[in-house]
Amino acid sequence: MVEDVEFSSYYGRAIVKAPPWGDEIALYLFLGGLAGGSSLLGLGAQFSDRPGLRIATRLTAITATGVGGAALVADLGRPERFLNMMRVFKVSSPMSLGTWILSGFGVGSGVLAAIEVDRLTGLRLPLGPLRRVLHAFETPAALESALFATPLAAYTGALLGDTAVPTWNAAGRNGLSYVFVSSAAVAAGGTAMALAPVRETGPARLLALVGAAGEAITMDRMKKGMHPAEVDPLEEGEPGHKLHRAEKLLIAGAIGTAAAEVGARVFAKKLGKGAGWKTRAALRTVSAVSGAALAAASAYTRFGVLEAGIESTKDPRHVVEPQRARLEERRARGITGDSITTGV
Amino acid sequence: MANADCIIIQGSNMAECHPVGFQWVTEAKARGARVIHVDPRFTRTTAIADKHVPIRAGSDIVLLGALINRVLTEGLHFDEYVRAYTNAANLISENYQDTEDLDGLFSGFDPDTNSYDNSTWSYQTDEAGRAVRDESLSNPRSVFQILKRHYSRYTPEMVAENCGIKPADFEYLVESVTQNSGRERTTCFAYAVGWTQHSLGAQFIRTASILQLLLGNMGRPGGGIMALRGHATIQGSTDIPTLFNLLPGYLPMPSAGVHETFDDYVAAVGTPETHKGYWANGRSYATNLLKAWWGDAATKDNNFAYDYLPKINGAHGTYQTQVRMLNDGVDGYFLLGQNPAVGSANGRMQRMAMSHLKWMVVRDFRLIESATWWKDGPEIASGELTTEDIETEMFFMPAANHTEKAGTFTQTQRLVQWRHKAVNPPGDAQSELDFFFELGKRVREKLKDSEDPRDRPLLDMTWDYPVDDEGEVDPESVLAEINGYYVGGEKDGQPLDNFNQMTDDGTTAGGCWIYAGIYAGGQNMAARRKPRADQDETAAEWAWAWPANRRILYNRASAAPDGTPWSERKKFVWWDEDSGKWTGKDVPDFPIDRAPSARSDQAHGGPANLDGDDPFIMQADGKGWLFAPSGMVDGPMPTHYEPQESTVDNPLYDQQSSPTRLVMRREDNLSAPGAGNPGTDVYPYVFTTYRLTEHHTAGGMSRWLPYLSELQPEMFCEISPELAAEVGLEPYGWATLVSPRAAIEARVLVTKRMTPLTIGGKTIHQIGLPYHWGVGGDATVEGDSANDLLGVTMDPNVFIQNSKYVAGTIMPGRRPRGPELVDFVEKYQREAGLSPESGNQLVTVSDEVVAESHAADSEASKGGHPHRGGDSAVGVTPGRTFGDEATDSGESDDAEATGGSAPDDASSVVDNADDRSGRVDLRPADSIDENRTETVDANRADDGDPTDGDPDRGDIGKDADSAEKGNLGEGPRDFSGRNDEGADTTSVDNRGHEEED
Amino acid sequence: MARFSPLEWPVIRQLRSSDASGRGESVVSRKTRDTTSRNATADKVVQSVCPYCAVGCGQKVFVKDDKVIQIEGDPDSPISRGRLCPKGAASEQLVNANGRITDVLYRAPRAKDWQKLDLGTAIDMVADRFIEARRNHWEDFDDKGHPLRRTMGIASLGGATIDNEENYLAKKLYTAAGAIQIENQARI
Amino acid sequence: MSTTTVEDDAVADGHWHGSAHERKGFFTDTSICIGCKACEVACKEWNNNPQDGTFELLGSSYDNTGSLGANTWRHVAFIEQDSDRIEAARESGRKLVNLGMPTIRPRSNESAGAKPLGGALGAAESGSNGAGASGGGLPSTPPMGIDLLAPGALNPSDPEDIAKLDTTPPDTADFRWLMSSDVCKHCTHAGCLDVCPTGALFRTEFDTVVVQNDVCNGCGTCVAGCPFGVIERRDDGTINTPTDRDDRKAADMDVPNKNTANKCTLCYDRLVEGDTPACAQTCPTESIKFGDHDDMVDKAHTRVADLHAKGMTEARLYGANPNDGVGGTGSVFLILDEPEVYGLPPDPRVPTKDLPQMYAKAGMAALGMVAAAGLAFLGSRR
Repeated sequence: MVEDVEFSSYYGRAIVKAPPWGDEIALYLFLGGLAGGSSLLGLGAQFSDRPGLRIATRLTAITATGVGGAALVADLGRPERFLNMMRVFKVSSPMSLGTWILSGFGVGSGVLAAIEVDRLTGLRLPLGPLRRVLHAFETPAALESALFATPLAAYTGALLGDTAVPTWNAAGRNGLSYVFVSSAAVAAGGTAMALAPVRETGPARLLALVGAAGEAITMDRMKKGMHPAEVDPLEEGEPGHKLHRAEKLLIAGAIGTAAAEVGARVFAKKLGKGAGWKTRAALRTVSAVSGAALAAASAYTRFGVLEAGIESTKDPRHVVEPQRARLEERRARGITGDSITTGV
Repeated sequence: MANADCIIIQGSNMAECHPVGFQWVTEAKARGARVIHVDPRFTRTTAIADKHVPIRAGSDIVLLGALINRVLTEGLHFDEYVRAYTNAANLISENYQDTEDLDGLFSGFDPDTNSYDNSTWSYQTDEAGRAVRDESLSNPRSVFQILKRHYSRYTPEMVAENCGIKPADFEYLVESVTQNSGRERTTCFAYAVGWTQHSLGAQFIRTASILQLLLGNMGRPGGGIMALRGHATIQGSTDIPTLFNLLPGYLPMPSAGVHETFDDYVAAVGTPETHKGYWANGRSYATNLLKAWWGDAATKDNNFAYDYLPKINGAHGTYQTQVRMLNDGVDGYFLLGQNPAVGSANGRMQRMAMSHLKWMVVRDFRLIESATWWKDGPEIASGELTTEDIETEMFFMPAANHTEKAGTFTQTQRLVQWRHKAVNPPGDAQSELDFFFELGKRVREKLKDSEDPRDRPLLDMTWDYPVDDEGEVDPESVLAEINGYYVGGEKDGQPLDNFNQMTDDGTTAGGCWIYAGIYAGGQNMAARRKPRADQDETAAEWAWAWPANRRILYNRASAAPDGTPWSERKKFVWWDEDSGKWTGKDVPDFPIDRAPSARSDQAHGGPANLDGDDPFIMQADGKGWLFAPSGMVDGPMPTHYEPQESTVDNPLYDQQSSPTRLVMRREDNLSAPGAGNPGTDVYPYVFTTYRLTEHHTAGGMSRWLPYLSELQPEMFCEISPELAAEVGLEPYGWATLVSPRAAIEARVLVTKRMTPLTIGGKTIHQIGLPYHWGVGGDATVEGDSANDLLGVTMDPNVFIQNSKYVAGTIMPGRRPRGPELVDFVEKYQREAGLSPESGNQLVTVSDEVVAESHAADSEASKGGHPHRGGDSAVGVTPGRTFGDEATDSGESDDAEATGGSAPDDASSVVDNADDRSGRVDLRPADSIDENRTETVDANRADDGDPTDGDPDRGDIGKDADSAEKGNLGEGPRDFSGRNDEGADTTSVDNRGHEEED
Repeated sequence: MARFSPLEWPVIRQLRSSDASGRGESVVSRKTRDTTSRNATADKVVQSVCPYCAVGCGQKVFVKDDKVIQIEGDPDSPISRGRLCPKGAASEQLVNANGRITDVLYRAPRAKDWQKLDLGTAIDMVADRFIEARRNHWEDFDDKGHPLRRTMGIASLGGATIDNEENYLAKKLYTAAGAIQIENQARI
Repeated sequence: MSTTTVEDDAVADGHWHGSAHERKGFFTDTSICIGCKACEVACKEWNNNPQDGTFELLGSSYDNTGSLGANTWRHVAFIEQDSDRIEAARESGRKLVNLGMPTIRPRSNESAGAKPLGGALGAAESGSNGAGASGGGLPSTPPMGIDLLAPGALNPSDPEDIAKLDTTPPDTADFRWLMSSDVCKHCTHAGCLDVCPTGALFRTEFDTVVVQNDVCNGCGTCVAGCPFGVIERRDDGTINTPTDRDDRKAADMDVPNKNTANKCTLCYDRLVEGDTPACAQTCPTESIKFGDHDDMVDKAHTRVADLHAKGMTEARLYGANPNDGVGGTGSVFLILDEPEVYGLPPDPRVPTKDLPQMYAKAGMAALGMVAAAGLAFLGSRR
């Protein structure tokens, strides 16, 4: 039984609607990942005694959280009602969960940032007796924020996936969270590389490299699991450009990072002893540039995926063809009882 | 309608124009009825019909005539019904000659007036004045045989050739209507302006009536012909008319020289000597009206102030008045919720006419185009008018809307419904009631010291309506006056219960006899609102229907001659032998105790002399008229003529178009040359106008509302893919449409809903144009007006113009702007060689034929008008056209002049064939404003020469109107039977008017 | 939710009720809980008739504070059974949409724009012009000496959308004044 | 992820107490729609929705409002088709008939068993189970005079069978003009409702889905959550003025509820008073019917059977299957061609159905990230 698979539509008009999400949301996706990854690096830095990395990642985390949160609010139709996000706790809503995750993350992250700022200013914040309390909370806060860190990095995959936007939904079902978490690792690692001293950013580099490899692999697997009509927007047009650019930056950044890591290991002793400034400067530069490239790659990935989804709503082909295909596929398997269209 | 077994919707886009009325069609369809839509376009009505039969606009009589032909030749008619209830057996005058004999003319045509004397169309009568009948229907002079012969050449082949309808589709129609008619089944027709807006409009309807009478579908549930009307109280506005030729209750406006005395007038309305039906009491109705208007000043001694009534002497319709305006013969103009700048044919002429006025009062909700033409109208843009040069004073007065005043609307089935007032009008907005009351008060105040006898009618008028605290007139007090009341005696001032209580001695007064009873017992019957769930399907306690709250007319025909129902399935009203009364599901529209077997030997004498099987009680003889001996000015039976501007040769007769149509020969109302004449190919396509669900007529109540505007935001034209390819039009691009009068632009909808038709071997492309848009600055959406393309050519019976068939051409792109637009239109006019004579040749048969026709008339005339008195009130006297002067001045000469290419030399051209006012301008053909060399005295009023003695000039219109509506008053046209079927409320209609608002 | 009560915080309600997924009763705002139809707030409901075509569909007009707040089909009507077409359904806009003109506007000869005019003044001006136009074009007899008693100076168009009572008064006034060029769209 | 346990009462995920309302819904029978658009107007008028668009022709037959959106909550589609397309539709409908219909699961059985996630999340599983279990799809009742249960009737590869019916084709077969009034589906498992983070969207006591405009902060998640493209955020720029045409202007209208999500409420404010939704009340031909959802579904089945008996095999139902991707819709439609022809998705699925799986993946990803971070530090030990 071969159904007529010829694509038809209502005057080529969109079937599903794109959410009114602009660059703010893409930025948020990037910053959320960055914050989560940074927080993990910060925790590790605290316990492995890497103060430079610790300070950089904690300040990155809070900055990313703050800016990301602000971007999220700015994108609301009614920003003054952003607190309504806290009205409910809805498991079925990744956006709701994300809000709670972000909030939870923001608390710990904020405490840590305050502590770091206090330290950086020579304990001169006017905290009075609260200072002791504040500093006593460092470890609990670090653990608390780290607890929310990975969900923060990971939930956005479900956020986009839990939509009717064909490319996002298909991506979500095929491991968008893996891509995003990888991307978060890349972003956090890269940013730390750019901001912290080379000798302390070994974990950042490794994390970035793992992330880069993970992103490349999961992105590829994800696309393979999707219907071609759902993949197209990821490869064509402006979103496609962005994702191709992300890919290139990722490779370049990864190579640079690997180079930096090798360099750091080779020169580990010298670095430890304060070796020649030229070497240090070279490594620092490679590290910073690679880190920036990786962070940019992550950002491009987020923008690309977001825009690809929005693009996929515009042409009903992206909706109809995959749906037709899966309907036919089920019918071919003899499953005929779950169609929304019924003859009787 | 919901009871019909088959519904033919022809000339109407019911689902679009009357969606709520259409619920009864869908209901009938759900019960298994077959629904067929005969229309040039595939519309939203067609979308849920069983069948679409595309037809060339204006060819309806060919189709219906062919159905009649088939029914008669194969004996498919409902024999018992036809014999008993129609005039099939009547014998027609020996002098009658048919269009079959005279190549498209009937006998009695007078080439000098382009009108018929109908004396040869009359019944043969015996000494007692009773009609002679041949019950065998075999006499060649019998209506039945005449009818058969008349339509004998209306064949399926003719239908294919002239209507463009495939033989298979025709057979489908035949099968549908004949299988669904008879004792057990009924077929219903529905029409609207698709029929009326033609120069043959009234005859289209009559053709359907003849078919329905033959099939026995009149007066029966699920049968009839339903008119679908377009305005809230279009019915009411003819019952209580704002029409030049009528007074309330279908009393005619008196005509100069014809109704000189009150007795003349009453004789024309109806007397026991002339009528069987209720018109016999015409004197009472007229007396009550006069008494209601002039109160104490109306006395028996002064014939109830009959002389106060102004007299008409010709047509004073809107198009005639407009010509008069162009000649500076009118100072002031009131527009009451009407937008002629957009809604009337030949919009440019309308707007130019306004620029000649001294003042204008526009009463509306918004600044409609008719209020702003002087500022941002198309003629300002084209430079033909300049704001600073326009002298016309404009008054825009905000009107109260339907929630801001109380009053009644009469819907299409004569149901009068009261609207309660909900809120006060905002600001200075005011109801028409208050405005006219106040205006009357002030005029009377200003004239109160006048000695001039001409001011007496104003000063003596009863004008003392009670007002409330806010100074607003109590509309119920007006309704009470309309209803009527006792004058003097112990019941002084009490409301009448029905029109039988009206007297002719001045002891009662009532403004509109057919509405008597609406305020019976002092109760506002129109305000009754018993929920439908609490009463039967007739819903007799919801509002009030005239006359006498009767919901269905002529329902006696729903029973067989012996008084038993035709069938159990179609049982409706029947004779109950036991009680000796008519009974049934509705109030019987018949003398309640007149037994089926009752016979009268009188031809007249009022209702008491109706036979027991004369169901059509408003007809003078109680029968349904297959052949109309009177009442139609253009022929006793419908005959196919090509529309004005048609590019198709009339395949049936040499007489191309209706010889009695009313044309206006003017430089600003040019016509395409018509088939066979040079220049025809300049305007090769057919424009047909219509309306859309989403808008209301000229848009005054819809184009200002965002919710409606967004649904149909732009003017568009509908064309077939074939035409799009031929002309090179892009879907949804722009097109410019040019007619002999104007050029407009529209977006292009290319659609298979438009079908090219093959007519006489040629492909005819029809182009659909909604007409709701207009050019002005105030509306939410604006656009060019389709009505600007139309010319004014009218049906001679009712003066409705032809909007459904306009010749023109189409091309891609937007139209020129500014003065270039004028040049653009003129370029085409020159190319086609148009002159005011083009396409306006009325007679196209040979002189011999004309002479023969005319001779028949002369002979017959010697014998008098045997039929006339009988239905003068309801009928019209034919024989009169309104083109007298113009035709005098040259109709016969026109024959040669019309080639279309005749250059208009500077010799004078009579430009206003229809200006009833009598003013004739003689001026160079190419100059409108200059050189008005002569103006004939306006008082000469042309008119129609009284010598022919026709009494009822006024009736023409009346009948027209009423005919279309099928009401009581009207008889001659068939309508009699139109009886809208069933109680449903449904029907809607709109008669002629789509065009306005 | 003007006053904040912690127990009314939907998250808490969510936990307190069986609506743990936060998709039903627990997330309802006070405003939602107090939802009423605006029809229910009407001071009065008036039965009316649709002003567009001639089907004569019944309308119910809901009024609050002397303002029309809703117009919908009247289910009691045997004609329309509560239904309305798009035009009928838009009648509330006919009454309330922005931009309706509620002032008398006057345009003097040759003027380029409107000016506002007092209603009483306007009617008085029209009355003067009415009388003048009537005189200007008065006709006592036709050329054969038949009485006419009429004026051709005044014409009127309209009537199919105004009330029978209004048409009646208009026709009565016009006829008494001798104006005969009275038409409506029954013939257009 | 969560231990929240809610009974899988699919549609009643609103969890109302003490309100014994039947589920309400529409049955829109497009076979008798006359495209008058009264529903669009009545809806806008009742809900004070601003007008849409630019007052220009959209280029889609008589449809000038385009689609459902923030302002247009009833939308009438117009589709012009010639005979080839009609025949194709008749054929595809014929095949659908032969596919039959699964037994309808009684709603009362839904509360059995605790599922890991509530409502629609749980339904995700049951839905797929249902689909699998019902495999061959036996019709619960013979829907028309024909015996679909006859041997071979359900064999999908045998369209011949339908030929036994008296399927005299209807008369108008060379061209047709379809009209269809679309509306929010009020899904049994509503994507918009599930993903709303503020609780602005809720399941009412009538089992309809409604936005609370006083709560909504315009995050727009619901817009992406709807598989039918119904809900939309109303922007300031809703009423556009086209730039290239000086003869078009913007309407002078107020815009309430700016920047919040908007869609059909099934006239919640009318329902609470026992009134009929504005669109259904005004519909001249009763193409739009309103009532208890179960009755609507019954009517839909009866009507489609009637049309099939007349040979109109192109007729089919949309949304009347509780086993479909959204658990059946509250607004059921009878359509005359494939859904996408009307701008409807052919196989919509509530995205939340995929959410457990996505959360699982996110969890895995999160763990992976922790592991990666741990490894990074382990690998960088100095």
